[in-house]
Amino acid sequence: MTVRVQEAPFDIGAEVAAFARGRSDIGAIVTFTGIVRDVGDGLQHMLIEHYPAMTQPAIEKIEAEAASRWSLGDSLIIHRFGPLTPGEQIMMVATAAPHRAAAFQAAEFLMDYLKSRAPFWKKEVTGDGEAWVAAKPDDEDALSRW
Amino acid sequence: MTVRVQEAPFDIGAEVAAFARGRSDIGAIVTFTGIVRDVGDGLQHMLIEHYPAMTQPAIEKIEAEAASRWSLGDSLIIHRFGPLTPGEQIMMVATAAPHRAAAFQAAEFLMDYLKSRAPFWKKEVTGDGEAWVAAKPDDEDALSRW
Amino acid sequence: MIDVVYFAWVRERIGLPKERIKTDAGTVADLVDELRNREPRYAAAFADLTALRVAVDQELTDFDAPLAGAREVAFFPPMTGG
Amino acid sequence: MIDVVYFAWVRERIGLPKERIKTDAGTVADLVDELRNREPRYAAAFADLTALRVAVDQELTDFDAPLAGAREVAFFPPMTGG
Repeated sequence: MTVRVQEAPFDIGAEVAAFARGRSDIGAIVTFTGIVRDVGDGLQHMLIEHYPAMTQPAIEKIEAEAASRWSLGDSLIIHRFGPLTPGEQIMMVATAAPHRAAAFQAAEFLMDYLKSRAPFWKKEVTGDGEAWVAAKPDDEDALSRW
Repeated sequence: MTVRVQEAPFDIGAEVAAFARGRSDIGAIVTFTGIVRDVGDGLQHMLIEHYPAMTQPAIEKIEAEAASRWSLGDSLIIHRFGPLTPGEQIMMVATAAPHRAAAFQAAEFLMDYLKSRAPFWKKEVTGDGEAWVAAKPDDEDALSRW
Repeated sequence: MIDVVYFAWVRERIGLPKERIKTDAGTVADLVDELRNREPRYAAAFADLTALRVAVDQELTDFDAPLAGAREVAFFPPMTGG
Repeated sequence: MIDVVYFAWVRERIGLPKERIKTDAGTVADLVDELRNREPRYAAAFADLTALRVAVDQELTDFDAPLAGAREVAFFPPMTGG
């Protein structure tokens, strides 16, 4: 169980390879990677602000909750903060479990909780100015399925 | 949209890195990797047999079905055949989509269909002999949710 | 003439991966009946059709499927991919 | 004395990321009332509590939460991680 909150980029390929390496006790690995989308509205960069004193413990709590619900061989969460340009990777989660259903469900659970319960805020900067990204009602609703 | 059916190992890290590279139009990448589990019953290797004339077109059909159901930026399916030892990676799928729900759903759909509709058969070889892996009723049932 | 291919334990039970068969069978089920009557190893392989799946010309189908124009029929247990 | 921290547009609207406040507020809601009465920028930031979330000592909580023994209160909009 690993949580890393960092400003630096991460190497998705190297992370997944390291996560998968040498596992013969588990049958399934699921990963999710979030990327800064360029939706053609002139996004110059995205600024991710977070609450340093809270971020790491909040994510560890979410991860521990996932581990209590599913039989996980391991899990990994990396989340960046600071300025990011379109195409850059924002964050990733990886879950390892004996079977695919648990690996998928735990990864979706982690994503749903990170979206609405990890203390990050995103601001989009375009040529026209800047705006905070509003939370989506869908994201809050997604928690009710767990 | 890529399908590769191969005997050779693949490099999960390199595959994910290549799949993710240079994407700024999509916000979410989900990957699934299946691994030969060593459940402590003395598994020496797993033999995967397939139906060469059917495998590639059958998987391409499954992939096209996923592309028709979800807005996917891209998808990748790699499935191995031949002898594999515990800890080796059997197969992977990757999906790229604007949002996380579509990427997760498409990856789960692909896995459910690959389990029951792609022409592969697994045989486990232990010190005691060999046995074909039976299809699980759960795997067939999983298709009914789509 | 039609190519008949077998996979996994069906192949092992029948003892060969592929054979070319002269048949006038109208459907897959008719072909199965012909094969069952050949030898005990075929009867054993086709004893329980619920344990088998069939593809005609590399497309999954069912045992009622017609064979007119078909070039290849494959018999195998439920698939275990992924 | 309690540390009060602000994030995202709450921080921008109030104009500072953190301040130390002398207060006898019994709950988060009481503290919000004190802050609203200070200056219009606070009243603006706290105009709609349904648009805000609060953490006490780095734990998410609600506006009824007691402040006895608390060292840090954080106000921010709904989170947008992931």
